[in-house]
Amino acid sequence: MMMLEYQGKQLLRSAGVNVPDGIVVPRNGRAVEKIADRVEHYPVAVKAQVASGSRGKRGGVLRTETPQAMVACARQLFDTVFGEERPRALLIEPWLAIERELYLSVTVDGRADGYAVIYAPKGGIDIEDGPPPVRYGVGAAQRFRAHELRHALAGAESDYQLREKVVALAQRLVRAAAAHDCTTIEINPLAVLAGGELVAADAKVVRDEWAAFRNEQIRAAREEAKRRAGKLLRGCLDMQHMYVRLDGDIGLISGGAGMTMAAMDMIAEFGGRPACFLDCSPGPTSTRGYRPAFALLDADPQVKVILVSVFGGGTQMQRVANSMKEIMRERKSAKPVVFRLDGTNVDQVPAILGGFGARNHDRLEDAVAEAVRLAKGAR
Amino acid sequence: MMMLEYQGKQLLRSAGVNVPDGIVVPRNGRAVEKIADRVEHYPVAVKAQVASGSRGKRGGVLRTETPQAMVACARQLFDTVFGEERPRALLIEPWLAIERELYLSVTVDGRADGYAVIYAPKGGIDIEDGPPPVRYGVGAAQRFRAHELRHALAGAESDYQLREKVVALAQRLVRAAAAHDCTTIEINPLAVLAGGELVAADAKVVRDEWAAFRNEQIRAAREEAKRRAGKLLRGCLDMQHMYVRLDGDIGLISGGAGMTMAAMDMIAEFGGRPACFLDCSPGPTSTRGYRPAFALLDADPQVKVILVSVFGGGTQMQRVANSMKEIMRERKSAKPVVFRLDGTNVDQVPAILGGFGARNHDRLEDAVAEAVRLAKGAR
Amino acid sequence: MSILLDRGNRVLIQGITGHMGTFFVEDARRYGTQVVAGVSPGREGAEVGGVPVFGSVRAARETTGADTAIVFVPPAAVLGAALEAIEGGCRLVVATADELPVQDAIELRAAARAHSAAFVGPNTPGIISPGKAKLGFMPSFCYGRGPVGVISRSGSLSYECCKRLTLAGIGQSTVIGIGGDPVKGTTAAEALALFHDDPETEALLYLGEIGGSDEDEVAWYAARAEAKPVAALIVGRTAPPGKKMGHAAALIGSRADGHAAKVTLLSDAGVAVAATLTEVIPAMRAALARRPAPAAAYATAPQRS
Amino acid sequence: MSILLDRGNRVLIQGITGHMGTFFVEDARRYGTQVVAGVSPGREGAEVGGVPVFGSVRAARETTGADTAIVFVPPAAVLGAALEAIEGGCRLVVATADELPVQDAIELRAAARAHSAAFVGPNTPGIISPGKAKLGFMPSFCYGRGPVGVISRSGSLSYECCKRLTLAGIGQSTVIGIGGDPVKGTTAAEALALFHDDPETEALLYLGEIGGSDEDEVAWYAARAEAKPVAALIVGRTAPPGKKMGHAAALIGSRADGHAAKVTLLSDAGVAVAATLTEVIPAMRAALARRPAPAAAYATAPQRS
Repeated sequence: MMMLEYQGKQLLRSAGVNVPDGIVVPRNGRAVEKIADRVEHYPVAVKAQVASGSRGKRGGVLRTETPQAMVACARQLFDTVFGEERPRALLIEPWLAIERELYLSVTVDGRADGYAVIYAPKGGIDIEDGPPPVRYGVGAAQRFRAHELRHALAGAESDYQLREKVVALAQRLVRAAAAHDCTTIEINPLAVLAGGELVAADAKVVRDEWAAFRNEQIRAAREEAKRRAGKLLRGCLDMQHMYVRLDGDIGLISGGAGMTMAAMDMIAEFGGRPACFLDCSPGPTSTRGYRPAFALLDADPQVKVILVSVFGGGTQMQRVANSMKEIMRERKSAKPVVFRLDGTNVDQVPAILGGFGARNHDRLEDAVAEAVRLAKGAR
Repeated sequence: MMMLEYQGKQLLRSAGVNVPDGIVVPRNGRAVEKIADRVEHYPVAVKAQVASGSRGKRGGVLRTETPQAMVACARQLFDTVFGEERPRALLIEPWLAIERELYLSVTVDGRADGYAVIYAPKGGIDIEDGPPPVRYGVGAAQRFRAHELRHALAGAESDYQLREKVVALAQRLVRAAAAHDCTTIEINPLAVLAGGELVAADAKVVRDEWAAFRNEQIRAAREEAKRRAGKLLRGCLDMQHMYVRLDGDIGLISGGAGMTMAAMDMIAEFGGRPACFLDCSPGPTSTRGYRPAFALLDADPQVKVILVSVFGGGTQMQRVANSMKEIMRERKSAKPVVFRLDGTNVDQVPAILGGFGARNHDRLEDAVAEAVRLAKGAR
Repeated sequence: MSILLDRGNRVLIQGITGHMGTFFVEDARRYGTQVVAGVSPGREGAEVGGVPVFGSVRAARETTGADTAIVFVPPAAVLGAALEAIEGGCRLVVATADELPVQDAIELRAAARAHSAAFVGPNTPGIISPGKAKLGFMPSFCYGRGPVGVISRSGSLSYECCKRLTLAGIGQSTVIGIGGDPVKGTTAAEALALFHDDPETEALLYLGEIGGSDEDEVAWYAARAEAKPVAALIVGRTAPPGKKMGHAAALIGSRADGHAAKVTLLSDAGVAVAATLTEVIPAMRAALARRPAPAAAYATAPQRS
Repeated sequence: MSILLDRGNRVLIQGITGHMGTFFVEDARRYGTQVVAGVSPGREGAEVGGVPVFGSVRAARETTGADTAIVFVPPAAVLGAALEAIEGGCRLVVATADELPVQDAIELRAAARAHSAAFVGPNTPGIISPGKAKLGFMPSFCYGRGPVGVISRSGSLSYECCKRLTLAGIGQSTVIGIGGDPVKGTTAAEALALFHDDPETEALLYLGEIGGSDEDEVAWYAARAEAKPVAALIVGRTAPPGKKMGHAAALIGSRADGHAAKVTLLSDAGVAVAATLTEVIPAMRAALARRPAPAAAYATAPQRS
């Protein structure tokens, strides 16, 4: 779960990291008017608070010199759509006199058996576009060793005083990441000011949603994300379904992340276009679990046909088939549904589906082909 | 640094621990009037927020049934002095229907090489007054093992479902203590509600002030403590002096915790009474460092005589002596000062003190005897 | 032979009194797994399907000689239960839970390494050595005994692929679900090393996806001269960048995370790569066709099913 | 003999280019300590008072054979520096810093145990073996070589007491400041064990205070039949309960933390207890009077100063 910049900076500040002294302006007409009273020094940066990346390239950060210009910028940014979202807030910060921009991040990395610290002596750009950064595999947070990072940085950063500051900051970030269940803390750019002071000019903090049981902020953020979602999507999120909307017309109700992607890929291979990634396996594989998935896809005008693809292990397929029977009976939508159920107790499935006039496809290929055919017919 | 109950509960809540849904009322005349609007259900507990212990025994928690009674209680508590302090705030919580009271704490314990978990099946009282509690030595937080605590609890707690909840909660507390640099998290009582749910009915959280560099809350709390202190004491706290006021008349300016206590004890042994524990060694041992100590004790009418007792290792005593010379020259107070400086370069000290008519005592005994004599004369 | 799991493992179930644990007792035993003990603190002395329940791993091991554990407890309790099993001397510990905080996975991996235990999970259906034993909730009928070692980041996908293998007459030595999380108890590299040393395993099938770095390890192995032949399927060709596709690790965050980059990487290393599910069997056959003659490959004759 | 430190230790100074480090080079060398290297990252190649500066403990050890470290860096950097020394193979590491977060002390203690290194600190002046070497900032003139091992929770108090001992003609084998924090690199119990095995040490002086549990360990040792005689001073008789007296551990939180309880505990264990500073020398003489005859106590004759 990605935090907005200002939230990430609050977390960094709480961990003793220097961040600019910013003002958060929530999305609210009256607030914009009042910003000017709270800003004492210009120029300032007016920054759109959005979760989607490459905000800078899209004009989401504006420099303004006067109160009037700032209010105009704020209005403009609130009205701009970045990716798929309007800014939920603005962050107004003093414009930093940056001497140098660095890149520093701490992220969970399987190769490191835990965290890795990534450093590049040139920040402010996409890290992939520069030369390979320094990577120090930490492992568990308490395995961070200042001298190991120092050694790793020796070739990339010749300013030893700066290097020591980076080591101290990285140590703090690793500790904060573990303490607050963050999977990534990225500071890009990490600004070096004239006095040598390091300031986090931007912050991208991603938190581990599975730590919600022991972290109230994460729990609240998950609830907030549900709250922001439309009613239909919220129904799915309440069932722990994983949903990513795509631009096709074949709605996919599936189980298991890999299997869902495999079905998406096969739809494309057969000339169709998936409307979503929708993995229903984390929630209850029951009528209660699948009902919101149908509600969401039935209501989505982009979806022309629904493909149900579930291969169950712990999930017993006769139960899934019975849920489908129940849902089909109560369902209002006339969108065609194609079934491919397989796995534990699949031998009982054809009879159950047959009971309401549906047919189970033995092979995923057949089901996908049918769905693609129906979707084309519906266009 | 002890947090107030409501602050401690905020920390617990952030770590996924159940706490009552309370309302914090700051010390502010108008706020008391408005409390009633925010309380929906009665009875409630009105709890004075003070750092000193045994609040319950001193009437700092009141149960009220009506809005009128609550406002009256709030006014009464704000006007009460607990130990040496008036409540900084009140916490108003729903009155819990407690089925059982437990004791659970996590604290730094040298014997455990880190944290220890303490559990008693009967809470709500001073843990020392009951039978010996269960103690599980954890060590470093990541060394917490659920099965080890479970094993330790087996004899003391027969309800296995409750035991499992205590294990899960203790795990969360140990993790939170390490993540937030707490040296103690004590929940007493830990309430068991009718449904078996555990709720932290009280919370005593002590934080490690030396972690201020990596924890903004601790840094801010230290600043706040300085802010609340009077101007003179603040001068000492700014120099990192450690000060505890006592009820005697011999002001002690000393270096080193153990040596300061030794001097206090010797003052008492010689028939005098120390006015304070004042250890100036953590700050600069220079004029700048000692000046606020003199300012504090000179201004304290209870202090009749000042005893300067410093035994320096890394501290070079000719520098301390020169600082004394400078301070004595600029000082307005006529309170007598007795010196006993010893340690590195002490051979240069007598000449420097003699330069302004003072005398250095070779032995602490002589200096203490002199200070006690002067204090008695001043009465 | 097989890896990690065979008829010899003596299995204890942590959380045996729960829904999953109770189901597993019957299902696993039906498959031939030796289920010897359950652990459920406070329920010691009970029985589940004839299996004795203990209050701790230690008690279970002392009485039954259990040496293998499978953990069926809620996510918040997995760390404690799995540490108890790892540090209590179990040589193989499987934790199927998804929704495990990555911090906890990091701790478990470190503990397993420190105790030289094999830890499989989280976010996995488990491990099965067809015809011998299963330790997880995969559908038994999909599997058949044979020469292919299967490593999968995804549960259902492994059922689908193994069913296809079995229907095509290609059996499996062991199928290990390494899971979809970024920090794994057993990594692809470690599973490959185990299969490499297993005489029954003649070729490998790796089921991967976008995101993460496991595919680097597979390519690194496959490029070695002495490697056993490897086939692979990478899913997520149609996944958009920057979105988490269910699994925590299935996210295209950099160019190397993408489907095309992974397919190229593996192909260049000599892996027979299936870009979609329909190509899995052809790719597997291509890999099997490359295996050396058994006599040249092994000092001792491998057992075949 | 002595404990932990003698003329043989080859000392490196972490933070040698700082104020404390620079002072220590001269002061310690004057006392006879072998100061062979300094570490100050980025300053490698420099010299401080003729001592070569290296960028890492590893480089310093490889070039100079340093086996002992003293850490003079700011509190936030102590954890990193001391871990580097402990894990880099130093057998003795002293960190004098006060203001070290207790979390960091916990980690350092665990690391020292894991690497069988002696760690002394935090919040201590260090350790001195009079007439041989000093590793800390205690005032040298207070100490004389002799048969008493001194363990102190407090710095200045140990200077005061050792000066009294020396003036009374009672020398010290080693004086170790275990520090005033609750979690210690070397505990009273560990220091006692070292002194117990040191033939030069014939009796012990323990300088304790209110709060904490170190005095329990001293009592436990002193009560043993084979214990060397122990004298002790406990300060804080006039300290009020519930207030931290400078040291993090010096706080009366329970009855056992108080002065009277500790004096009783130690007296009951046979310790010659001084309730205040004026009684230290008599208590020490009482303890020394109880020591067994040297011939019976040691296989080899102890060296005396």
